[in-house]
Amino acid sequence: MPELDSGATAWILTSAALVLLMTPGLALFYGGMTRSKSVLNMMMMSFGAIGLVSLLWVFYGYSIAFSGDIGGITGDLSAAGLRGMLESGTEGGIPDLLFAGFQLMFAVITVALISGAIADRARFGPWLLFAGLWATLVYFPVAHWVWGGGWIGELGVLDFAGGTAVHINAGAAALALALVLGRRVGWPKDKFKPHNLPMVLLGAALLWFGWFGFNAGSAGAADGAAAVSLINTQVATAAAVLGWIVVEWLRDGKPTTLGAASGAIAGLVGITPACAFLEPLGAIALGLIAGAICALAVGLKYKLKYDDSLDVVAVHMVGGIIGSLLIGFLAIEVLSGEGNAGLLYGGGIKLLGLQAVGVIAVLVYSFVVAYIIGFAIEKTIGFRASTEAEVEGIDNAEHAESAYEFSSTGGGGGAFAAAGIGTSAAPKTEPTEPVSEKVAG
Amino acid sequence: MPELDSGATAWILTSAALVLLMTPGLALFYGGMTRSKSVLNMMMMSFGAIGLVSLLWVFYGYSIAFSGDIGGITGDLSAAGLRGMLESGTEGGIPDLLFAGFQLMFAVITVALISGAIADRARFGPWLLFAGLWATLVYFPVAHWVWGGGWIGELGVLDFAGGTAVHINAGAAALALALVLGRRVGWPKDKFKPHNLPMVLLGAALLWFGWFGFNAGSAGAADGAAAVSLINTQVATAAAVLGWIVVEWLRDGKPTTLGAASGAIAGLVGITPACAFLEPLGAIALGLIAGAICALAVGLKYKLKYDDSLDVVAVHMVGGIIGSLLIGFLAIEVLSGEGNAGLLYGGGIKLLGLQAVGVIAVLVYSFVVAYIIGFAIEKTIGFRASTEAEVEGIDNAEHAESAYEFSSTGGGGGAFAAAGIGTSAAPKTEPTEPVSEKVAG
Amino acid sequence: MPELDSGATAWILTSAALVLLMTPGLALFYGGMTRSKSVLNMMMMSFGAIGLVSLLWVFYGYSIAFSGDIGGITGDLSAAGLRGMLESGTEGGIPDLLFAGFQLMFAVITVALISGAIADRARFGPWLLFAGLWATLVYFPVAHWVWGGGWIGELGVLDFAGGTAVHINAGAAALALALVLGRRVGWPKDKFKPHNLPMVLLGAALLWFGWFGFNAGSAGAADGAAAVSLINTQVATAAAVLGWIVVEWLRDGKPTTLGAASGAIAGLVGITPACAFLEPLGAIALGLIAGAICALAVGLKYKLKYDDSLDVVAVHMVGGIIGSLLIGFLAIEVLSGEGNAGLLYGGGIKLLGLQAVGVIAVLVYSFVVAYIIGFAIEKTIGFRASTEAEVEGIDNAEHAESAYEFSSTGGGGGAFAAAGIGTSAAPKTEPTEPVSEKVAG
Amino acid sequence: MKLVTAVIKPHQLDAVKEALHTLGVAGLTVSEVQGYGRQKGHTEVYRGAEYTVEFLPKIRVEVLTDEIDVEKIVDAVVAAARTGKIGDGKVWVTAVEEVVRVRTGERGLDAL
Amino acid sequence: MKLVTAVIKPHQLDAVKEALHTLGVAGLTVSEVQGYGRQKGHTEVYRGAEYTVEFLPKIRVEVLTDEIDVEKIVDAVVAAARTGKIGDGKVWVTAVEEVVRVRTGERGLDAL
Amino acid sequence: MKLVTAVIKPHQLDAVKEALHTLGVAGLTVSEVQGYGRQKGHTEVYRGAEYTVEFLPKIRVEVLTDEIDVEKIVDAVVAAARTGKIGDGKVWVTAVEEVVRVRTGERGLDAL
Ligand SMILES: Nc1ncnc2c1ncn2[C@@H]1O[C@H](COP(=O)(O)OP(=O)(O)O)[C@@H](O)[C@H]1O
Ligand SMILES: Nc1ncnc2c1ncn2[C@@H]1O[C@H](COP(=O)(O)OP(=O)(O)O)[C@@H](O)[C@H]1O
Ligand SMILES: Nc1ncnc2c1ncn2[C@@H]1O[C@H](COP(=O)(O)OP(=O)(O)O)[C@@H](O)[C@H]1O
Repeated sequence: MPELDSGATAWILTSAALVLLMTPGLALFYGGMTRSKSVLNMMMMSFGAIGLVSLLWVFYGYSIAFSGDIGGITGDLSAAGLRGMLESGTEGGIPDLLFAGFQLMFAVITVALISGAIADRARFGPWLLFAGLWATLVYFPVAHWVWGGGWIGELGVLDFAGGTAVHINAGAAALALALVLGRRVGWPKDKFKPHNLPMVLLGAALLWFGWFGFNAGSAGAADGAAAVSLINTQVATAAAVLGWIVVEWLRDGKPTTLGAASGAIAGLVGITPACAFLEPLGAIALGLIAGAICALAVGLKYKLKYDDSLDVVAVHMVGGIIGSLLIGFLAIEVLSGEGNAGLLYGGGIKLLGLQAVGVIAVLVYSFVVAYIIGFAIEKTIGFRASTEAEVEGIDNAEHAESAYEFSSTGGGGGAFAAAGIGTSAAPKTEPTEPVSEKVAG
Repeated sequence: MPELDSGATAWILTSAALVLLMTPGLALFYGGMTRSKSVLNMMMMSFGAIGLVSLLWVFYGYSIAFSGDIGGITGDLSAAGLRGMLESGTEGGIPDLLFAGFQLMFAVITVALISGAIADRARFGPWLLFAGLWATLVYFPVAHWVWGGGWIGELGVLDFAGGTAVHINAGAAALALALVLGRRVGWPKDKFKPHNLPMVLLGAALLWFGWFGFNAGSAGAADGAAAVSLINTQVATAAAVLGWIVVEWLRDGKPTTLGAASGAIAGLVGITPACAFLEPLGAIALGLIAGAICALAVGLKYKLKYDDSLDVVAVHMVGGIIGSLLIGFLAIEVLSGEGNAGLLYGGGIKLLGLQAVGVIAVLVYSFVVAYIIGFAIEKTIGFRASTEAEVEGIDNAEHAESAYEFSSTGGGGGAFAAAGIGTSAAPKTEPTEPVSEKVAG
Repeated sequence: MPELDSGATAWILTSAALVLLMTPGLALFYGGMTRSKSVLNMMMMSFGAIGLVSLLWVFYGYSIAFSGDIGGITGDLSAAGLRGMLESGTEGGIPDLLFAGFQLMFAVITVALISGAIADRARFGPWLLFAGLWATLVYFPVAHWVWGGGWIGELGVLDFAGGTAVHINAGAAALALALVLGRRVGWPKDKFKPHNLPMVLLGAALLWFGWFGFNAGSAGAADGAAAVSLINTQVATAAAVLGWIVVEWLRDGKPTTLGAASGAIAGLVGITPACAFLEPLGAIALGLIAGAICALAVGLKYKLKYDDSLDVVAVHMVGGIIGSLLIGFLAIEVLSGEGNAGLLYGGGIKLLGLQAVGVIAVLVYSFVVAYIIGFAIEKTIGFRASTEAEVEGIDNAEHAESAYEFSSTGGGGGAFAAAGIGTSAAPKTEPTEPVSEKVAG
Repeated sequence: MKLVTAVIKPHQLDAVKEALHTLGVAGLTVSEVQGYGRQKGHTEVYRGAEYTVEFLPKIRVEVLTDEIDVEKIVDAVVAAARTGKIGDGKVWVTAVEEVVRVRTGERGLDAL
Repeated sequence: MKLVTAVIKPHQLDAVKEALHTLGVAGLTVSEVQGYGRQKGHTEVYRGAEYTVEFLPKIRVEVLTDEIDVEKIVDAVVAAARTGKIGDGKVWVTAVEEVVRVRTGERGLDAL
Repeated sequence: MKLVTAVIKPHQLDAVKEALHTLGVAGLTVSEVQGYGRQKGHTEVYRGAEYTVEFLPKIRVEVLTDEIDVEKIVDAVVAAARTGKIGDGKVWVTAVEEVVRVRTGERGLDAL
């Protein structure tokens, strides 16, 4: 048993906390983009994913992904329940259980990412069912393929922190669900304007902050690889912000805050698989490209008429593909390992080819399985909310709540707030104790 | 003097920062739950606690809690002003002053937790007075009892990160203050709906994030105990989110976001004393139980007719009791120390008995002293705001501010905002220099 | 090459992430203080600074600040593009590239700080131009003067984490820009009330949290200096919150949340240069003074009639001066180095004199150069927005967006939101693909 | 037909609604308004300077009714909205020439 | 001159606007209101207790017009706002004695 | 009695309030509305597509007055609200049959 490295342990403890924060960050990022009548449902999809996937990870997810290997395809159940890991050891200087905790956070956010494609119209129960099935059938095995000793990693495909396992994986599933659930009422004729852009920016900021744990934490230690990952994450993201808003400036005449926030996420996604393999100038190039191309990719859904509501496909799937492939151009041998130089750094075409294999494999597998799960749910218990619920607000239909209780004239002073309008008048039942009837739709 | 462990130091530096963030997180969590006319007062109670308790901690709080011991009841004043600690040493590998800083954050949040019980109706000045007195008479000595070499810790009661010292302590004081200040105008007939649920979720998320520092930082090092604490914190909280919303689903027909957020806090509270003593499956069990029982415990206040406005009792007091007692069932000897196995893991009843002693002692002491302090303040300078202030909005009455200045039609476009309504027209006095008269109520 | 210290590396990785978070924190802090029609523009100035300055830092900023030295005035271009640093070494136990990444975050936030002075009226493009020029001509060289081996540091001036290089530097530039751009329409007659005070508090909290990385991270290691810095940062800030609100209480009759938030920032600014040189009681004294004086300094702008919209001068310039000079009174030799005792701790006047030199040099240089750059921009491409844009809302004029899309009656229920008002009706162009015409003003 | 419009204090809305209910009036329309009158607003502090917030939140209630009930309705609203303190508001009556129920197209008294 | 006031369901606003446009009516003023009527509100849950939200969001549309067009306008609004479900709202007409266009000071029919 | 209603640009509210004050009118009620007229709205961009925001924020001002003052009030409001640019709004007058001051129950002219 290798000795525990307290510095590495400190950094991975921190990183795990940072990655956990990303999912609420995502909930804010997505939630701010919806209309005010569906923000709670949007956020609940993230919080539900945290709740459910965390438990599945303990029950069998970690084991499938990282314990044992069956034909390069899946792990086994030898570490189910994380039993026996309390004292098991310290792989690479950190406690095994810490590694399991750190990776748990990845499983959670990957599932949550998908929900942006089905904003405003997904029922919460079926979403939880989907989340559990997709995590089990797609995320856990794919994590094994890429990082757990499975076939993609063995092939030599490079994915430092999750370009294939996380972003392409989630983005392809998002596309599948957008197709299964169909377009929202009024789309694309109506504008679905974000109801709270400062909230979008806050969410993007928390994602950015947490992403340092995601990327630099994937080094598994507090070392040079973590340092390179951290600075590359920063500069690629900065470049992508500029890349996206410059596209808007040229095309539409003005740079938008939604563009700046989206650009940041596109940059973070793009640099994820590559962060430990590039020099900072390479990371900047990658970021500019990811920002600009994802900005253009948003137009796809209008062309192809699928309602990927919050652009999960354009940002995560496309951004993940860009990042994974650009490794083939920009990797530096001293960082990515012997024989892994990118095309622009004197390497051959082989690495690029491998990367493409990884991209396509995950994309196709995730899309197909997600489509089947989603379709099955829609045809059985029904995935999509009723049109009435959608038009009147899914927050009330699914959660019996509405997000805000302001009034036109601000805190404390509004007439409706003061009159208790919206807050309602008398409770239907005396709340001496919680009522037991079902809520009427 | 033991050598400094830079990894441990790195983790406790990080943890201290994380725990600091919990108090503003709490301010958002609580603030979002109030009505829009009292959100600022709610948040100011937290910020005021940060300001005041931090200083008291330096002056004498640390010393009372952690320096010396007088009969198991209290520390002495040998470390007042934290003087002489600059080079004093490195207990367990981290600088003493860092330990003092880390524990400072605990004192701050414990006091702030209480304020949720008296939302919408507490005057700010008396609150500060209460905060200072309660910290001095209750928190500092109780922290000594539990962690500073006092009688509870010596007895063998297990409290890893603050089930008794923090949560039961604050929850019992909250109950006392709810009784002293009495019910809000309109309670329980009117619904006191949260004015901003995304803000509640954001606050819960920051609390969750910071809680990793609270729990895993309580290991005092970056080691296996920290790792166990981190993953247990995550999975117990996830389980409690599910536990709470499942209760709602069954009872009310719909899961709410307020329930998800409250469930998260209930889980965090429950796992706090136990986090380093359980295996992950035990933590999941604890979380499910804490989430479900706290969800039901919210109904108590309607039954017993006390207005614990934001459910500090149901979440912190009840959750703290559950967590403290479940140690007696779920502790694993290899983690909790020889002879400390829980009932379900082959241990005896003794540990459970000890835990009950710790729970009751802190609960009774905190409740009684908080009631006396609160009562004395109410009868002398007055704790509760006037009915008029309460009805028209305590934010304006206590802070001469209102929280928001939106307009019905959104940022930048609203007619009232554009007309400067709410923002007022002319200043009463030319603001060439700050005015000196008192603000009229 | 010294060996890598994994604990130090873990802490600086964490600190870099913390400091990054400060800039979005600032965006929220500033954004909440503007009116709802200009919040996006305000926040975009911060996000734009992150985007641009991060890249300039890689291109040549780091090299000018920290690589080589030409006459004490500037570095050279030997590390341009951060090339060759991938394996260069580990100065003081952490990878060089990590130090570069950590310092990058300082450059970003310093530039972003300036923007608060020109809220509501600055065009975004010219702001980016200013940001790039000021970073190049002022921040990079001044960082060299203070920390990179330049004349101020060599002289013996103490600035642990950026009282001169960051806060006075940004505050002086803010004053220059406030003068160049002139007063807002209606100022000072109208009240420019913060549109979202909980957002201001959230921003202040994220700044506070991130500032632990800023100050304690400036130790460059996880050691005693970091520990002292952390606790001093906490208690000085807590004291400054009290200092500011006590001034308000005495002067205006009520403590405000805006005051508490501003006090926190004033305390953080004040302790920045001094955090590793004081004992905690000294830090509390510094905080009380900084909070109280900055609270009074806000009145200056009304007296002198410059519209420093969000009080960058009163908080950052004045706070930075207070902190830098108080080192001369409060420094403790065992922390600040032999011969560096403050006046109150038995030292001489020399340290105070040196501090004054540092203060004045940075203040004058930054003010003059910022004024020239700003003036040149205003006279050529125009810095200030049109009066019409200012009155109707710069968010729409500059970014073709508005921040919020609520409705008077809250989430999901509002009639305007439901009717799509504000969200507009039909798109001007069929959004089958992004349109290419320019946006009409 | 008549339209009774009332500008009242927000907290009196519940009482007004109850009073109208008792009279058998099943429908009404309310909106948020701001009132300026003898009742003075409150002061807020910003950066040490005081500002008067002059407009106060009020609720406007509108009830369509027939000629016969109008007096009863006015009296009921006035009674229910009264707190006796300054700022209680106003009630006024205007003539309505035609009313249509959108759902059915019914006109006049049938539309009420 | 006349003032046509309509309280309608939010989602019908677009249709009403179109219908008026077709009639050549170029201007209108809308505001947010809350309606209380036969249509029942929804329930929300808070801490396990159910509360009825009684008021429902509606849009008030106001159109100034001359005597001649008023019938056409009423009919157009009623037709466009109708969904046939409960809660469709009301349209009513009141007499206006004078109208002024602020920009020009024009009065009466010229001001429309 | 009369009710003067004005739909004006938000920024003119201060001027209108001043003008009314000068005339001795002590009370008024304002509300937020959205106007649609010859003045065109602005465009916003979302994901690369432009959308026209057609409705513009306006303020509705309502003043109850007696027959004698009504002309002066209309003139004062029109003068104060005018910027000369398109979108300045409209002022109109309707007859009021009864006014009650809630606080006292006073009716008619005494209630103003
Ligand atoms: N002349 C008026 N025209 C329109 N609304 C008025 C008028 N006078 C008063 N109001 C409304 O009535 C409310 C109460 O008026 P105020 O003068 O404060 O109280 P009171 O009627 O009790 O003397 C005001 O806030 C305003 O909304
Ligand atoms: N007597 C009334 N006075 C004013 N507004 C009314 C009146 N009756 C109904 N309304 C308005 O019309 C809306 C629809 O009324 P409701 O009775 O629910 O439907 P319907 O007219 O289809 O029977 C209500 O929400 C309310 O705004
Ligand atoms: N026929 C109408 N009925 C009701 N309100 C109207 C009507 N015409 C215009 N308005 C209101 O007056 C405002 C200004 O009208 P607009 O045609 O833009 O300017 P102008 O009156 O200067 O020509 C509109 O925004 C709308 O609120």
